[in-house]
Amino acid sequence: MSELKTKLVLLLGVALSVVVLYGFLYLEREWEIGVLLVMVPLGVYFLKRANALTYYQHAAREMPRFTWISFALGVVVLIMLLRHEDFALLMLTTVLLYATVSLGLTIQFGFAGVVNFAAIAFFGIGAYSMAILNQHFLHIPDLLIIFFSGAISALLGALLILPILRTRGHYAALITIAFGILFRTFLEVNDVLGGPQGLRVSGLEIFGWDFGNSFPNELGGGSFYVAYAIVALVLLATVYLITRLIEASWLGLNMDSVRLDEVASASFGINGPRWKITAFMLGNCFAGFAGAVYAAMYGFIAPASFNLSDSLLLVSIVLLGGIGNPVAVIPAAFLIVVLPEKFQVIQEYRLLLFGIVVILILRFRPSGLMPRGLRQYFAGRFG
Amino acid sequence: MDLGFIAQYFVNGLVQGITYALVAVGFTLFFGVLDVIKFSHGDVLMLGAFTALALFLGLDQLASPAWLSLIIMLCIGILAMGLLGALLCKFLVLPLKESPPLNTLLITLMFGSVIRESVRLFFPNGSNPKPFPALLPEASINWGNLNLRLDSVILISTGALAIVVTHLIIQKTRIGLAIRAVAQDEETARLMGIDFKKTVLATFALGSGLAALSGISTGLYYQEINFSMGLMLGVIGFSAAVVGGLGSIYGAIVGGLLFAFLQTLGAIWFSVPAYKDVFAFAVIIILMAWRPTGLLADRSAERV
Amino acid sequence: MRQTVLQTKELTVSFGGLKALNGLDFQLYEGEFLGLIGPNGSGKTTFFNALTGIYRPAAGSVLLHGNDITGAPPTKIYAYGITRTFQRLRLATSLSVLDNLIIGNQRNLNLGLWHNIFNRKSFKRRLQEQIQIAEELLSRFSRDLAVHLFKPVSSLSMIDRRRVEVCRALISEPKILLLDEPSAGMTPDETRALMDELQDWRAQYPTLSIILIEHEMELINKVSDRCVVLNYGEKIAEGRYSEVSNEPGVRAAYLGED
Amino acid sequence: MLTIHNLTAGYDAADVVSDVSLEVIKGKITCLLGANGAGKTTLIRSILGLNKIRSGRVSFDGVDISSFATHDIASRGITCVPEGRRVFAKMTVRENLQAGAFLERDSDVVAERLLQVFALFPKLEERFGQLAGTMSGGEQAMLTIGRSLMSNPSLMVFDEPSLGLSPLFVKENFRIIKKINEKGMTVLLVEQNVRQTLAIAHYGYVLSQGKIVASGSVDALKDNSELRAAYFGNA
Amino acid sequence: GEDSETVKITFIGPLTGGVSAGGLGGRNSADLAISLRNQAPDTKYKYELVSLDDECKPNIGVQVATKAAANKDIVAGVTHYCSAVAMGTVDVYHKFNLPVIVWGAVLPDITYGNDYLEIHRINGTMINQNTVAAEFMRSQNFSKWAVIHDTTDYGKGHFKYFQSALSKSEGTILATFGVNPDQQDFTAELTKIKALNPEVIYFGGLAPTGVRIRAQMDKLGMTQVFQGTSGIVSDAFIDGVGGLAEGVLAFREGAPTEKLPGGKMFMEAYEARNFNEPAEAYGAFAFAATNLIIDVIEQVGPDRMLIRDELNATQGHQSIVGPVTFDDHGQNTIAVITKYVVQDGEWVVWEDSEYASGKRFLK
Ligand SMILES: Nc1ncnc2c1ncn2[C@@H]1O[C@H](COP(=O)(O)OP(=O)(O)OP(=O)(O)O)[C@@H](O)[C@H]1O
Ligand SMILES: Nc1ncnc2c1ncn2[C@@H]1O[C@H](COP(=O)(O)OP(=O)(O)OP(=O)(O)O)[C@@H](O)[C@H]1O
Ligand SMILES: [Mg+2]
Ligand SMILES: [Mg+2]
Repeated sequence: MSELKTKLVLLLGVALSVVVLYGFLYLEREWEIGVLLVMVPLGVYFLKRANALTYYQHAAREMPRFTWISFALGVVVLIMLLRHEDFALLMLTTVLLYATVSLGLTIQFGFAGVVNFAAIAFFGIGAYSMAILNQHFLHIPDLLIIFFSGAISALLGALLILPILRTRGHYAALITIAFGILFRTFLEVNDVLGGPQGLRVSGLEIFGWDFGNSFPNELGGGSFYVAYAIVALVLLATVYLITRLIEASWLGLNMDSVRLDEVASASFGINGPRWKITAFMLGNCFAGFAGAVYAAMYGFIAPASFNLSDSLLLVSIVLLGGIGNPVAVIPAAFLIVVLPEKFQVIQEYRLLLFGIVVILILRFRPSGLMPRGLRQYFAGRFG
Repeated sequence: MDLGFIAQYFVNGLVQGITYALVAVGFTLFFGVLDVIKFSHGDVLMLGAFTALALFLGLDQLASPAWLSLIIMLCIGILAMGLLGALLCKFLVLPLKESPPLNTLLITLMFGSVIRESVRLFFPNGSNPKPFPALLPEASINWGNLNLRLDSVILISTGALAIVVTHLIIQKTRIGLAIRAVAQDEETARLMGIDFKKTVLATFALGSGLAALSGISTGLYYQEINFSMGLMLGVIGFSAAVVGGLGSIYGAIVGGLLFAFLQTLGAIWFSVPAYKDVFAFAVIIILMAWRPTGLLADRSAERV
Repeated sequence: MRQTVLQTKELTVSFGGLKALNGLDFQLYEGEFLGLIGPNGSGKTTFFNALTGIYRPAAGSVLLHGNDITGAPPTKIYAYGITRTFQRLRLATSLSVLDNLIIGNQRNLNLGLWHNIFNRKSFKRRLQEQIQIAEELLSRFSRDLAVHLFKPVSSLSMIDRRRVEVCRALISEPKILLLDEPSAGMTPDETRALMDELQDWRAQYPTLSIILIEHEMELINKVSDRCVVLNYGEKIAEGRYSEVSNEPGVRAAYLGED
Repeated sequence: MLTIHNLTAGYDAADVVSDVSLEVIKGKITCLLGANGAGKTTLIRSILGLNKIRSGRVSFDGVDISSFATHDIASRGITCVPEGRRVFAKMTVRENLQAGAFLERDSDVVAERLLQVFALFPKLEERFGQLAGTMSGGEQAMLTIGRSLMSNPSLMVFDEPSLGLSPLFVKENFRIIKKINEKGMTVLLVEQNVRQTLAIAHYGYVLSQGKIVASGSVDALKDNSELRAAYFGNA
Repeated sequence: GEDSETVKITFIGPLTGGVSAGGLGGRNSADLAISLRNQAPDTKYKYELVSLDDECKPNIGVQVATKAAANKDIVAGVTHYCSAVAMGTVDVYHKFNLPVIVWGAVLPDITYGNDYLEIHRINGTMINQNTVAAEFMRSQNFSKWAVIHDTTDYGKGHFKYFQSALSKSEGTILATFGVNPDQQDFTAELTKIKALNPEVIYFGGLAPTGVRIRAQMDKLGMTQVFQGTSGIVSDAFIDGVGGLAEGVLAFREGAPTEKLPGGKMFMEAYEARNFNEPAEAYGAFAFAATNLIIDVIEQVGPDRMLIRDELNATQGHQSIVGPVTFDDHGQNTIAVITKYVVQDGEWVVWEDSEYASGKRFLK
C-alpha cells in the first residue's frame, strides 16, 4: 500500500467511526435506535465480507502513530459536533473515562496476568480523593489533585500486593473481590467520608478556567461538559500512549512473559513480583485518575456507585474488547456504557436486552471484538 | 455469654454454612472440569427456588399434601436446574472453550443477569419478595436460650448428605472418574473412551442441581425468596470455594462453614453488623496470603 | 587440572519421603561438555531444578566458583550466567519467536523507564540489535526457522520449538548451559546438526561449560568429554563414556545388557 | 483390520497429510516411519477422531469410522499411547490406570488387568499412590502404556513411545510391544527409532511431507538403501 | 385537545434492580396521571411521559437526570425514589433549570440541603415520620427498642431521626444494628437482640429486607412488636411475610389515599389499567406530583422558568395525598403522617383498626 493510500484508508475509518459514534450518542428515538442496532451489525458484517476490516487493520499496523492521532482528532471533532449536547457529551466522557480504567485493567490482567475485580474500588478511591482534596485543600491545583488521586489509588492498592503476589488466577480474583466489597461497605458504614448519603464534589478548575461554566465562546461555545470531555480525552490519550509504549517495549515483554510462564521467566532473570507490582500499581493509578475526573464531572459520589457489579462491568469491557488489546477497550467501553443507556427506551426491559446482546456478541466473537495480535514494537516490519 | 445463645449462634451458622457449602461445591465442580467460573450460579440457585415456588402454587391448587408437594418441588426443581445448567454449558460455555477463560465468566455473568431480570419481569410481581411455604415440620425444642428447630436440623442434614453424595459420586463412580479425567486432559480422556461433552454436561447438571437444592432449602429455611437472593450467595459461594481450595469438595465445605462462622462472629463483635462482611472478607484476604491456594488445596502436581 | 566452575556437595532434594537427589557430590569443569545420564526418574531433571533455584535443596550446597549459591532464586542464577532448557518445553507460545528469544536475553536489556518509553530512538536501535542477534542465532541452527522470527511460537513444529528453546538459553551467552534432552524427538540427522552447532558455539566461547541430559548414547559418546551417571538420586559412575558404559552397575541400571 | 483410504487432513489452511492410504493387518505390527513434521501424529490424530478428516475414509473391522467421535472409536477397541506422555497429572498412578479401563464396567476384570500391568511394569506398582504429574518423564511413559493396556484394546497405536526414554527402557519398551503383539494384539507403531522398530515390525510405511513414499514388508524396507539415506540418517 | 402541542414531562425512578417494585409503581402512576389528563376534554396540551431508569444508583441517576434536563422538550420532572440518587441529581436540575418534584425519596437534605428553586418534594421527610412514630409508640407504653436499619442513606437516616425523636420522649434503644440491605441471613443479629429482650424491633429499611427480618424473627421464636418505616408500607411486605405481618406497625407521610378526594378514583383507575405491578406505597405521590405539574403547565404554559416559579408558589393545592404547600425549600409542609397496622393481611389506618379499638392487642 502506498503511504497516501494507507492514510486515506485510515482517515476513512476514523470518519466512519465518528459518524457511527455520533449516531450512537445523538440519536434518541426508538426507531432511530432500532435502525442503528440493525445497521451497525449489518455494516460490520459487510465490511468484513469485503475484507475492509483486515485491510484497515493492516493499515493501522503500518502507521500506528497516524492511526492513534487521527482517532484522537476524530474524537475532538466528535466533541465539537456534539458541543451543545450535554447528555451526549456526558456519555462520551464517561466512555472515555471507563476506557481509561480499562486500560489499567489491560495492563494488569492483559499484560502481567494480575486479575483485578476491584477496579471500581480504585476508581472510587480516586473519586473520593478528588472530593476530599478539592474540598479541604483549596490551594492545590486541580490538575495536581487528579495526579494525587491516582497516586493514592495506587498506594492503597499496595495493601494488596502481598496476597496478590502469593496467589494466582481465581485465588487472586477472590482477593480483589474481597477488597472491593470491603471498600464499599467501609464507605457506607463509616460516616467519615459522607456515609451512604455520598459527597458533593466541586467541579474542576484548571489554569483558572472553571469547568462549571459553559465552554468559552471564543472556542465555539457549547456545554460545559465539553471541557470535561477534552480533559478525559487527553487523559485517555495519555494513558493509551503509555499503555502502548509499555506493550511495545521490554516492559510489556517482561509482563507478558511473567503472565505466560512465571517459572520459565524467573529462569531467565525476569523478576515476576517486580512486574506484577508495577502492573498492579500502574493500573490502579489509571483507575484513580479516571475516578478523579469522573467525580468532578458528576459532581456527586456515593458508595452505591461502587459495587461489585460495577467492577464486573469494567472487567466486561476488557473481555468484550479482547484481553490485552489496548485498542479494543475503546469500542468495548462504548458498547458497555452506551448500550444500556440507549435501551432506556424499553425501560424496565433494558438490562435484559443488554444481557442478551452481550451474550450474542460473545457467541459470535468468542475471543472478544478485537483479540490481541502479536506484539508490534514499531510500525511495519517489527511485528 | 449464655451457653444457649452460643449454641444458637452455632446452629444459625451451621445452616448458613451448609448453604454456602452447597453453592461452593458447584463452583468447585465447574472449575474442576473446565477451569471456568460460572458467575450465573447464584442466579440459577434463585431460579431453582422460584421454580419450586411456582410448582408449589400449582400443587396447592390441586390440594396436594405438604410432603408430596415438597418431594415434587425438590425433584422437579433440581432436575429443571440441572437441565438448565447443561443447556447453559452446551450453548454458552463449551462454545467458548478455546477463547480466554475469563470470557466464560463474562458470558455466564450476563446469563445470570438475564435470568434475574426475567424472573423480576415475568414472574408475577417478581420484583417483590415472595413468601416461601413452610413445608417442613415446625417442631422445635427450647433448651435454655437455644431454640432448636426441627427444620434446621433437617436442612443441615440434607445439605451435608448432598455434599457427601456428591463427593462419593466424584470419587467412587465411573462418571466421577470421567469428570476427573476430563478435568485434567480432555483429549486423553477421550482416548480412554470417555465422552467429553456428556461428562462436562453432566458436571454442569450436577452443580446446577445442587444450586437448586440450596435455593429451595434457603426458601424453606427463611420462608422468603426474592429475585436478587442469588447475588450475594453467589459471591459468597465463590469465595468459600476459593478459600477452601478450588477443586476440593472438602475445601468447599470448610470454606462455606468458615465464611458463615466469620460472619456470625462479625455480627456478634461489631455493633454495626454490616461490618461483618468487612470482617469476613478481611480475614479471607489474610487467609489467602497465608495459604495462597486455599486451605485444602490440591496437592500441587506441577513439575518443571 | 582444569578449573572447577560448579560444584555440589552432598546435595539432597526430597519430595515427601522420596529422595530424588541423595547426597550428590558433583563437579563441572570450565569448558567441559558433560553428559548427565541415568535411568528415567533417577533425578537428572531434579538436579537441574536444584541448581537453578527452582527447587530448594533439603541439604547440601551448591558452589559456583567456590561461592556458596545454595538456594539462590532463579533470577540470581540467571544473573550468574547459568541458563537452561526445559525437558517439557516452556516457551511463551502465544508470543513471537523473536519475543521468546529476547526474553532469554534479559540480562542485556535496559529496563529503565526512560529508555523504554521516552527514548524510543535508542530503544529502536536496541531492538534492531536484538533482532539481528536473534536472527543470526536462529539461522545458525536452522535457516528455515529464521524466516519465522515474527511468527508466534504456537505455529512452529515441536522440533523448531526445541531449537527456539535452545537458542533462548544461548542468546545471553551464558557461562554454564544446562540442556535437558534438547534433541528429544529429533532424527539423528537433526540431532547431529544441533550438536555440531553447539560444538561450534563452544569453539567460539571456550569457557562455556555444558551439562547435557540425553538418552541417546551414541550422541553422548560422541559429544561428551565426561559422563556422570545417576541412579536413584545417587552418582553411580563417572568418567569418559567408554569407561562408564562398561561398568556393570551402569549396564544393569541403565544401558541394559546386549 | 484398519484401513485408510486416501486420507487428507491438516490444520488451518494447509493440508499436512494428503491422500494417504495405509493398512494395518490384524495380529501384526505395522510401523509408520518418517522425519519430524512428516505428519505422523496428524495422521494418527485423524484416525482417532481428534482431527477433522478433510477427505478420505478410515475403516476399522469393516466399519467406516471416519466420522465417529473419539470416544466411540475408543469403544470399538482402538487405543492410543499419545505423543508426549499425557498422564492425568492430578490423579494417582492407580487412578490413571483405572481411567484407562473406563470402558470396562466389571471391576473384577479391571483388577485383573491391573495385576497384568503391574507385572509388566513393577515400577508402577511401587509408585501406585504417587500423583502422576510428579513422576519423572520415563515413569510417565510407562504409565501411559500401562494405561492404554488397561482397556484391553484390539488395536494399539503408539506415537513415539520411546521419546525421552533411557536406552534400557527403550529396549524394554520394544520388548513389551513385541510381547503384547505376540499375545495377539495388533499394533500400529509410529517411531523415529528406525533400527529397533524395523527389528520388531512386520510391515512398514514411510511418510514424507504428508505422503506415503514407501511401503511394504520390513525386509523390503530394510533393503531400500535410498530411503535409508534420505530419511533414516545413518542409524 | 386533539391537535394541541405536545408537552413532555420526565419520570425518573428505579425501573430495574432490587427496589424496582417501588419505581415501577411510581412510573405506572405517573403514566396514569398523564393518560387521564390526555383523555380529559379541556386540557390545553397533549402530555407525554418520558420515563427513565436510574437503577437506584447515583451515577446512573446523574446520567439520566442530565439526559432529561438537557432535553429542551422536557419542561418538568417527577423524579427519584432513592435518596442517594436524588442527592446526586439536585445539582443537575439546578444547573439546567429543570423544575422537578421528588416523589419518593425521603432524606431531608434533598430539599433542605440546598437553596435551589428547581427542587420540590411532595412527600414528607423522614423527620416528620419518625417524630410521629416515636410519640405514638411511647403513647402505647413501649419503652425498650432494638433497632435494625440498613446502611443505605434511607435506613441510616431513618434511624438517626427516630433516635433523636425517641430521646425527646424518653424511650431507650438497647442496641442498634446497621445491616447490609443485600443480606439474606439475620439470625445472628436477631439472636443478639433476643438476648437483650426489647419490646419493639424498629426496622429502618425497605420491604425486601424487612420481610426477611420479620420472617427470621419467627424462626428464632421472637414475638416482639415489629415497627417499620414507610419503606415497608407496601403489598410487597405483606405478600412476603404472609400471616406473620399481623400486628406490624409502620408510618407513612401523607393521608391514606383512599380517604382523600380523588384517592378512590386513583385506585380504581389504576386497577382498570391492568398494570403488571401494583402502585406501591409511593405511587399516589407520583400520581399527585404529575398532576400538580400538569396543573401548573395548564396555567402558565410549558416554560421551565414559569413552571418553576409557579410551583414554588403552590399553596394548599388539593391532591390525592392531601393538600400540598411548598415551603421556601420546595418541601411540602402539610405532611400528614398516617399510622398503619397490618390487620388480616392488609395495611389498615391505625385509628380504624381493631387494635385501636382494643379488640386486638399488639404483643
Ligand atoms: N496444532 C497445529 N496447528 C497447526 N499446524 C500444526 C499443528 N500440529 C502440527 N502442525 C504442523 O503439521 C505438520 C506435521 O506435524 P505432525 O505432528 O503430524 O508431525 P510428526 O510426523 O508427528 O512429527 P514428530 O516427529 O515431530 O512428532 C508440522 O509441520 C506441524 O508444524
Ligand atoms: N515435584 C515433585 N514432586 C514429587 N516427586 C517428584 C517431583 N519432581 C520429581 N519427582 C520425583 O523425583 C524423581 C526424579 O525425577 P526427575 O524428573 O529428576 O527424573 P529424570 O532423571 O529427569 O528422569 P527422566 O529421564 O525420565 O526425565 C522421580 O521419581 C520423580 O517422580
Ligand atoms: Mg528429566
Ligand atoms: Mg509426532
